[in-house]
Amino acid sequence: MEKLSNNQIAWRAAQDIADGAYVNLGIGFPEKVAQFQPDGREAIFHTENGLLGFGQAPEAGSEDWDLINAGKKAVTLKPGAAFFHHADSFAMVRGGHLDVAILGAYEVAENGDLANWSTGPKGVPAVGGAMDLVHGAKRVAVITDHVTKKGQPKLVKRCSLPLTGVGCVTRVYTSLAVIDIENGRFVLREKLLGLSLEDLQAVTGAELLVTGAVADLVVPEV
Amino acid sequence: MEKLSNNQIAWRAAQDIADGAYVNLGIGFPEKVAQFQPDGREAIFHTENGLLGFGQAPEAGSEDWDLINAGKKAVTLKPGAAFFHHADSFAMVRGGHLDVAILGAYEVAENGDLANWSTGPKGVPAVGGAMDLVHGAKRVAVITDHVTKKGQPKLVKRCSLPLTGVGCVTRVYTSLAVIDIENGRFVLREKLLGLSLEDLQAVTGAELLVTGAVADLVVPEV
Amino acid sequence: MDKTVSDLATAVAGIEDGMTVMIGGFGGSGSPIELIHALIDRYRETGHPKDLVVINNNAGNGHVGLAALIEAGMVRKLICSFPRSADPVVFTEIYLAGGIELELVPQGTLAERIRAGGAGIPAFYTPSSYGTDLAKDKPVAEFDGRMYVQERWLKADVALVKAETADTFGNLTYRMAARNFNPLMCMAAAEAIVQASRIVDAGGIDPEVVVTPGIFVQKVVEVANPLQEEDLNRANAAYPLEA
Amino acid sequence: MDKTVSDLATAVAGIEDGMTVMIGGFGGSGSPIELIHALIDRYRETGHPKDLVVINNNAGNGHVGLAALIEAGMVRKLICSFPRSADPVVFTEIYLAGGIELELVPQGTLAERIRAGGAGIPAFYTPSSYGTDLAKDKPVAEFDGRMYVQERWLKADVALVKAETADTFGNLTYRMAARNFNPLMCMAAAEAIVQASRIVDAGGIDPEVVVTPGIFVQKVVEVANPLQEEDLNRANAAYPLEA
Repeated sequence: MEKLSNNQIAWRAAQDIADGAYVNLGIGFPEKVAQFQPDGREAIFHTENGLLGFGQAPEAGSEDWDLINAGKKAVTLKPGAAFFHHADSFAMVRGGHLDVAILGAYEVAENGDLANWSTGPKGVPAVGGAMDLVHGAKRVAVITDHVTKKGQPKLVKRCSLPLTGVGCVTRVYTSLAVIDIENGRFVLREKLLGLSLEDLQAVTGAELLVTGAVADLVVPEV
Repeated sequence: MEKLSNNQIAWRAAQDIADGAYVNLGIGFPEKVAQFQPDGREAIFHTENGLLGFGQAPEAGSEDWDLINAGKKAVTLKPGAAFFHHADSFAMVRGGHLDVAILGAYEVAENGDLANWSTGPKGVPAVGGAMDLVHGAKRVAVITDHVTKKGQPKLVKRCSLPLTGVGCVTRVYTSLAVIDIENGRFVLREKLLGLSLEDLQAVTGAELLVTGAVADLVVPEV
Repeated sequence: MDKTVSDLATAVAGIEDGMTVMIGGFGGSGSPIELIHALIDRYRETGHPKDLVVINNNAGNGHVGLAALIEAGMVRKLICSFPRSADPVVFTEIYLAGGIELELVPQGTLAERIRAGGAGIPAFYTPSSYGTDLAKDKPVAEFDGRMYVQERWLKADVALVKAETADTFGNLTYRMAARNFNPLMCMAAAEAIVQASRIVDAGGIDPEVVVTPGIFVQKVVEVANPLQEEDLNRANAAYPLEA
Repeated sequence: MDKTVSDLATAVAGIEDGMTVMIGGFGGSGSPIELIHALIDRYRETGHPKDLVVINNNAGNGHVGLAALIEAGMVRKLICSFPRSADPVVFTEIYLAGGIELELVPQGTLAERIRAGGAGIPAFYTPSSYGTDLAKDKPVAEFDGRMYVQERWLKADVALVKAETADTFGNLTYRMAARNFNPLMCMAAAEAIVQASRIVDAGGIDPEVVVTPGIFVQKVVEVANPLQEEDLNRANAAYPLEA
C-alpha cells in the first residue's frame, strides 16, 4: 500500500498551523513539523523546559547546552523569544494558551483517548510533559503511521495500552489519511488518492464515518 | 498609668528582629518598626505589592509612584532589592519564607486569634494582605496599645470582632508589656518598671501567666 | 505576527456588556489609566460596555481611572481585596447605597486565584481566611494536621494591563512595583490588552528579562507618557480631564 | 548579611541521611554538577549522606552528576517525570534490579507540586493524568463539568541549584533554558544551596531582572566555570573525573 513518509505526514500537519500560532511539538517525530511551515507563516514554538520562540538546530560544534528543547537537542533563538521557569511553562500548557500540540501515538481511540507514553509494565516508565499537553492545548493533534510496524491498526475502538489522556485528541494525521474525532467517532476528512475507503477501513480499528466530502490527501515529495 | 508611646512600642519590637531577617510590617503603625533597627543589624523588608529590600521614604517631591509600599506610600530601593509579581509575593508570605510579620490589632485573644480587619458590618469592609500574613510568616507579632481609646482591654479571652486569623499570634508588644502566647495562654515576659502585675492584669481581658522571670520593659525616649 | 493596535479606542472596542474585566495595578501603581479612560469614552459615546464585573486589588481613588469607571456606572460588581484609599468616596457612596456588588478576597488569595485561572488550576487550598467570615460557605480540608480553605480560579474575558516595554509579539517588561497584578492578569484573561510606554520590534527585549511572555498577550497599544493616578489625584483631577 | 560560603564542601556539609533533596536542571541544562559531585565526595569520605529522596525531572545521563549520585548508591527514591536519557544505564540497571524506588509524575504536575510547596499551597487540582494509571488512588473532583486530579505539594529539606549570577543576598539570575526547575526548587526547599558562575555584591543585579529573590536562597557558592553534563558525556567521563 502506498503511504506518506514521516516527512510528508509532518508537512501535512504543518499546513494546518496558522500564522502566529503557539505550538508545542512532541519529542521525536513531531519535531519534524517545524521544518514545513508554509511560506509567509510563522508559528512560535514552545518547549516544556522554559522557552518560547526557538528555531532550528545550530551547526554541529556550535551547540550551547543551556539552549535546548524538551528532547534535549540544541536549538537556536529567534527574535521575540522568551525564557521562563517550568511552572510558568506548564501554566502556558495547562492554562489553554497553546494553540496546537502535535504528538506521536501508540494508539488513538475513536473516543479521543490517547496512549503514547507506556507500552506496558516492562522496563522503565517515563511520561515527561505528555499528560499535561493533552489537557492543555486548544487543539491536540496526533501524527502517526496509520498502522504499527506489524501492520496492526493504531486507530482503534478503545486503547489497550496505558492512557496518556482521556478524550483529548481532535485530529489525526496518518500516513494514509486525515481523520477528525467528533462526538466519539472517527470522521474521515482526507485520504490518499487511489486509496479506497474499504482498504482504508480495513487497516483502521474502528469505523470511519464519512459525513461530508472526503478530500484527496495530496502531499509533495519533501 | 504610664505607658510607652507608639514609637517606643515599635522600638521594642525592632529589638527582636535579627540581622538578615525578612520582615513584613503591616500598614500604618507597624511601619514605624523599620525606623528602629538596632545598629549593625539590617532586616530586609517585604511589601505585598512585589518588592523586597525597600528603604525609607524619599524626600517630598522626589517620589516615584511606581515605587510604593503596601500602604501606597513612596519608598526607596536599597542595594539587593528585587521586584516580583503578586503571586510570587504571596508565595513568600504563604510559603513560610518571611521570618516575622508585625501587625496591628483591634483584639488579640489568649488562643492566638487576631482581629484586625473589620470592626463589624458597618461601612466598607477591606482586608488586604492581613489574612495571608497571619498564616505565612514564621513568627506573627502584634504591636498595639494595651487598651482601646475607651480603656477597654485589647488582649482578650476570645475575640468579639471578626477574625483575621485563628491561633496565629505568638507575641504581643503593648504599651505596657511584652506578652507571649503559648498553649492558648498569655504568658507575661516583660512589663513596665513600677507597673504591678495586679494593675496590668486589671487592664488585660484574660489571665496573664507568669512562668518565669518577668523582665523590666525598658525603652529609651525615641 | 504583530499584536500592535493603532490606538486606545481600537484596543478596547471589543469589550462588551456583562464581561469580566481584570484591571492591573495596585492603587495607582501599574494602573492602565489610559485604557480605562478609553473604555469610559466608549461608554459615554455608545452606552456600552456596562454591567461589568471588575477585578482589581482596590476600588479606585479620587475621580480618575477605576474610580471614574465606577462613577460612570459601568461596574455591576467588584472583586477586590482593599476597597479603601486616600479618597474612596466614589466606591463608598455607591456601595453604601447598594449600587454595586462587592466580593472581598484576601490579597494573596486574589493573586493566587488569578494565577490559577491562567495556569489551568481550577481550585487550590490555602490557609488564608480559614476560620474567618471570608471563608463562610467555602469547602475546607485538612492536610498534615492543618486546616485549609478551598478557593476557585478566577478568569476574565479581558485584562487591561500596563507595561513598560512591549515588543510586537507581546513580550512585556514592567516598571518597578508597577508589576504587581499585571503579569497574572495577562495569564488569566482570554484577551490581555496592554498599554506600554514603548513598543519595540521582536528581538528588542532580551529573552532573559521578559516578565510576561507574549503567549499571554493579545493586543498592545503604545501610550508613551502614561498618567499616574497619584499625580492626577494630587491635582484634584476628575475624568473626563480638563484639556 | 552575606549568604556566600567559601567552597563546595562547606555548602553541602549539612545534608544528612534520609533527607529529601531537590536537584535543579532539565537533563544537563541547569544541573548543579559541582554541588552534586561535592556531595558524592562527602559520601565517599564519610559514608553520608545516604538514603536520599531525590527530586529531579530526569534520572541522570552517563556516569556524571545525578547518574553518578545514583551509581554511588546514595539515592533511596527518585521522584521524576522522565527517567530516560541518551545513556540511562545507571538508573535503568539499578531500577530493574529493585535497587531504587521511582515515583513517576507528569512534568507539569511535578513543576506545579514544587511551586505549591514553595507557595504554601498544600494541594491543588489539575486535569493532567486524569483517567490514567498515574492518577490511581488520587482524589478526583469535578469543577465546571470537567474532572480533575488532586495533587499534593512537594517540599524538600535541601535544593541544589545552578544559577548564572548571584548577589550576596542570594538574588539570582539564570542562563537561558538552564532556568527550568531551579527557581521553583529554591522556593520549595528549607535550604536552597546555589552554585553560581559569579557572585556580585548586593546591588550588582538590577532589581528588575532578578529571577529568584534572595528570600528563597540560603547559601551561595561560586563555581566560575561550571561543567556541562553534555560535554562530559560526549567525552565519556565518569565521576570521580580523571584529573
